[in-house]
Amino acid sequence: MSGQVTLGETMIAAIARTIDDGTAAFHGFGSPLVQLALHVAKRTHAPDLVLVAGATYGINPNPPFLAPTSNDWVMDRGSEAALDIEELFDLAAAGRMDRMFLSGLQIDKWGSCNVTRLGANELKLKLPGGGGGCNLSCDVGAMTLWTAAHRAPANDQGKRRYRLVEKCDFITNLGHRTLDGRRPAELGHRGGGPDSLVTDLGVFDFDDDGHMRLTGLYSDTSVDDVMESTQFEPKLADDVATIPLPEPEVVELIRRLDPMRIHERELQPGDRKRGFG
Amino acid sequence: MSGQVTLGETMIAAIARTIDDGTAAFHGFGSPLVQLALHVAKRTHAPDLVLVAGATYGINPNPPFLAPTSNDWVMDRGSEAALDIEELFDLAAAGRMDRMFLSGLQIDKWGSCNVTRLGANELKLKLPGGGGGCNLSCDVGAMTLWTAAHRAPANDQGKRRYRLVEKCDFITNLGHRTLDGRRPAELGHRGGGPDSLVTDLGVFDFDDDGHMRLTGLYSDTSVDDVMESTQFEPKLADDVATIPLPEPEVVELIRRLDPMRIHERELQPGDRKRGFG
Amino acid sequence: MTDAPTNGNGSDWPGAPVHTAGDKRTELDELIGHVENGNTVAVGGGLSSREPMAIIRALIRKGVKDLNVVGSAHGIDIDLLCAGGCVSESSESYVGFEQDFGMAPNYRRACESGDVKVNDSCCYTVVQQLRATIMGLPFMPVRSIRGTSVFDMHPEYKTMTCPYTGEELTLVPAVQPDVAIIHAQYGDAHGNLRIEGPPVADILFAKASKKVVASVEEIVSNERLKELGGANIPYFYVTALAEVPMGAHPTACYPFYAYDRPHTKDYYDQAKQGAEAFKSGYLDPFVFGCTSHEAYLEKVGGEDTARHLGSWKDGDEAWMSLYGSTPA
Amino acid sequence: MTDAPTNGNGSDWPGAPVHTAGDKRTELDELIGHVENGNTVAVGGGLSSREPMAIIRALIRKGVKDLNVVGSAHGIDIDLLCAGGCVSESSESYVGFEQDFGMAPNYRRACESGDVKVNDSCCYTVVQQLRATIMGLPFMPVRSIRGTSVFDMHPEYKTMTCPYTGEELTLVPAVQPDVAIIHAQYGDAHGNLRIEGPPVADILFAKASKKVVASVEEIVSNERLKELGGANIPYFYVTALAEVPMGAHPTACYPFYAYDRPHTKDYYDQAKQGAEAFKSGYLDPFVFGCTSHEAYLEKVGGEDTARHLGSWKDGDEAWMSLYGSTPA
Repeated sequence: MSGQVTLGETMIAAIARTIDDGTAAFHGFGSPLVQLALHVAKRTHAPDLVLVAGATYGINPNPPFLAPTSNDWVMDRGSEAALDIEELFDLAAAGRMDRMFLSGLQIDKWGSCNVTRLGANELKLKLPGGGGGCNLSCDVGAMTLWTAAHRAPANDQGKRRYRLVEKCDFITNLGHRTLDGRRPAELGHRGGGPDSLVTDLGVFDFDDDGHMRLTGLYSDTSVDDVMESTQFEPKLADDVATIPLPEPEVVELIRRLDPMRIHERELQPGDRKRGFG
Repeated sequence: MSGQVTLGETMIAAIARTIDDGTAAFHGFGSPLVQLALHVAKRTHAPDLVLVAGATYGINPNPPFLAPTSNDWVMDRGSEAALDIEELFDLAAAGRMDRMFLSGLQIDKWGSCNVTRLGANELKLKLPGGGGGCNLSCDVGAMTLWTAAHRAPANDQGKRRYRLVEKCDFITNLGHRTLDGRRPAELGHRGGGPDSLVTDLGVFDFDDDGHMRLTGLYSDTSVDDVMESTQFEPKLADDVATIPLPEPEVVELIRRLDPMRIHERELQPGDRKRGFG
Repeated sequence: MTDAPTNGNGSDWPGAPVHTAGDKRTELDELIGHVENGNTVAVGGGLSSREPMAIIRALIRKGVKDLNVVGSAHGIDIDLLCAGGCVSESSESYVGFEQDFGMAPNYRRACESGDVKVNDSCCYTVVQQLRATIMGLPFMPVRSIRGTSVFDMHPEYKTMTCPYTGEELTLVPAVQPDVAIIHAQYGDAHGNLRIEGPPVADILFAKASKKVVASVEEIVSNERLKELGGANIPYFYVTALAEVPMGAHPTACYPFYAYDRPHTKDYYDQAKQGAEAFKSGYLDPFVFGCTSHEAYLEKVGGEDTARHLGSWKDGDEAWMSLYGSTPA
Repeated sequence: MTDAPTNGNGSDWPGAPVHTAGDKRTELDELIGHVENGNTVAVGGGLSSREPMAIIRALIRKGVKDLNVVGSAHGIDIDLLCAGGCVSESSESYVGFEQDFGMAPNYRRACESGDVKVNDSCCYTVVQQLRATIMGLPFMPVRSIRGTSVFDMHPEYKTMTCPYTGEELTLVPAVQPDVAIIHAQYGDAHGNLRIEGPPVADILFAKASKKVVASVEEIVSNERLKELGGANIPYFYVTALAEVPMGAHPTACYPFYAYDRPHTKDYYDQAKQGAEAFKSGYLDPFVFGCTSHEAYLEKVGGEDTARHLGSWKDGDEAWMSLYGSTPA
């Protein structure tokens, strides 16, 4: 893929575009694409971003390289200050945390995520759990969702294991509707909910009703690809554009920040070869 | 007063005797008699006392000399650890603070104190305020009260300004009854309330009903002195004893801890000359 | 992907601010522009230590009015603000000079005359009210206060029955100061602050307030700040800061200087004689008569005083000698 | 004056304990005697850092049962405790190996088989529940959780209508762990602990728990502890401590040693193959087969491994090389 921009790099840039300058944003753990997106934003269009690192709670760190685990002094290197766990979550509860990044093994059309368990009644698969996502999803200003496993190929029986599902078995992180159809505002939640989703197939926003809407595709994906791999029918933006590729400086920045290509562990094996431009 | 033990030293020793080993105790600010009592206890019968210093919130400090103000690095010297303001008060609220020391311009027969204002309806005299006493009086395990201004001589018109009053104009720190006669236990307060009072005229405990009771006198004070200077009638213990004088080592310790005799500023001018033994 | 993403939840809650500017350094006179008439103000430090006295003198010179001061245990800071006519309400838990001098004369006068509304609080109540704001909650529970006259003084306190235990608890509403004024030993250009020694309520104030303005003894690099032990107030709480050496004088700001007890005794003696005497004997020469902090420092003895108050480092004898009532 | 003062309030509330003994030093095997079957246990550290692994291995060897583990984001610590059969309930908010290896195999098996009751929490919920205990309150309010399935999973969560704003709030009950097990870099004989780097939830755990037992890399004098920056867990929360060098291995305990990724990869590979394979491939050689921490250290490479994991200090290249999957 020499000379090319990879899928991972393009996703990182797409996530970075959801981050505004002069705001505070927090990446959780286990999320190298997001970690890199925050570092890219901070070093390009959002120099006054308050970057809070997941697990270490360092402020504006400058890690020499991306480590495969988040709560590592590598990831805290160069932080100008540090928070306690309680302070980080207080910031969100007090409305000071503008953006958080969440994912799930299931993501529904309202942007709710399940990282707790498969099986709505009987436990079929225990997932690692949501970390701070459940609280944060109700409190932060806005959320960027992401997944690198949107594509849901049919198996021999023609069955697909959807990542983007009609309904989550369990809502760990709340989007724009509860399982019984209530809106977060009815619950008095102050968070704005998810406003973007970046996947390996496309990018989405959420319409005024809070429903997921496709707004962008990669040069190698189509609306049909998205529809096929999505259990519900996403809305379509009037103008579904091609997702912009990152500038060369951004690509170079990502490669410098992540020399071990840790972020590619998030991608499906087949997607590691995808390249653009 | 060479060769003699002073009133201040005797009061300090009496306050120190209310402190048990293996407990946590906190002195507030503006209270050199109490500060010294804690240091005496820690250095004699209560080596495992958790001594929390008022204003600095240092743990087990070893000040080179007593300063006239509490929030001074002098008073924090040698602390083995430090608390934040919130942690100190959390300790009390969680039932971990065994003893606190409180006083007031008015102290009533139930051990409630007023450090807020004279004048029950119209403000006649604004006092400095209660610091943390209001909260602490409801939360700490037990309280030692003290005042060095119990004696209330009659003026030309035969009027006395009592320190120990029938009823406080304002209850800043709660004793065993509210102004309308409720017991703290009825309010769900977990603190044990005041169990001792040390004054320039005598020492007191509180009976099972929570009423102040005289248990000890100085060699130069009498029950009549106490009655005369007390607006209510304190109970009398079956055996009103003479307050023991501090051991020579304790006296020496106090003189070493307080070379500037800061604690005498708490005493009435006439009492600075009182000595025993 | 939209530049201004849509938001299906319709929340318009502004939230508490974060202060993200890259360089927050300014001058004392600019700094105090963040304090407005009628503000609820949290004053950092406590008793005789690390009070933001240079800021307070500048506020008095500027003629700021109708402040509601909230906090824990204070002394000359609130007393001077009262003398300067800046305060209309006090929600402090203590204002005085301990056993050193006793009651705070200007504060007393202002309360007793009715110029300042007395709204006394208590340290843990203040802590819990600030914590409520810090956690984005409308209130915090506490077990205490009920049964005292402090409860009756505050109609805004409520009670609830605990749904777990059935017991009654006190609820105290969130307090969000408009501005916290803080004096710290160190800060960096970004606004990270490092307080050495007891932080009193300053860190809580910083987290709970809409704005934080700080004077510091020294502005240092972030690297140096970390060598010193690191920020305890991260920059994003801080609106602006100014380097104001000796900015806590006459209160202490260790390790730079100890409490100026002779100056404070003079202050107290003047204050005790009445409002008029205090104006001519203290306010005029030390506040109104010094149009800058530099002029004030000259007035109180310049380098000699700074050196003298720094001599606490020379040993216990030298330190103890600072607590006499006359300058050495 | 009576020696046992009378108390007119009749309160018999025992309160939370303070641990006042003068010398709290003990050995690892004594230390774990403070953890009893059925305890609610807070495990310090998080993910791949500063987890009390030596304590955990000793607990498994001892055969402690029916623990309810509470906390925020964990990895090999909880996974190993599950493999050892020590856990009957998990109230953690995350147990896994992030993108490094993925899901936690032993934890998953224990949850899916029903051996471990799944009672997942969320970081801020845990924080608020610990804070409630720390403040002596029966509960804490939070704004979030309602509307998620996590709320439905926890019948002990309640709601209330705020008497100030009329809005609905979630209430989460106080959690008081019976014991917190913590690994810190430094401690002194009195039990003052100093954690360097991110404290995760350890300080909250220490304040909220009835007992704290700690292993530390080095026991130093209180003077030295203060030079290092001072205690962040004061001694009176701490029941006992033991000097256990490399006590967090294979998780990191900077500045002493980095995360042992090759060992963790081997752990994960064994765990992924099933309970039987994990027993023979990991539990037997590294836990049951090492009857002391010293034996474990020898087994994992002794001084060579310690030196290798300490080589992160030699520069970014050396540091980065530690994240490969084979020992250097």
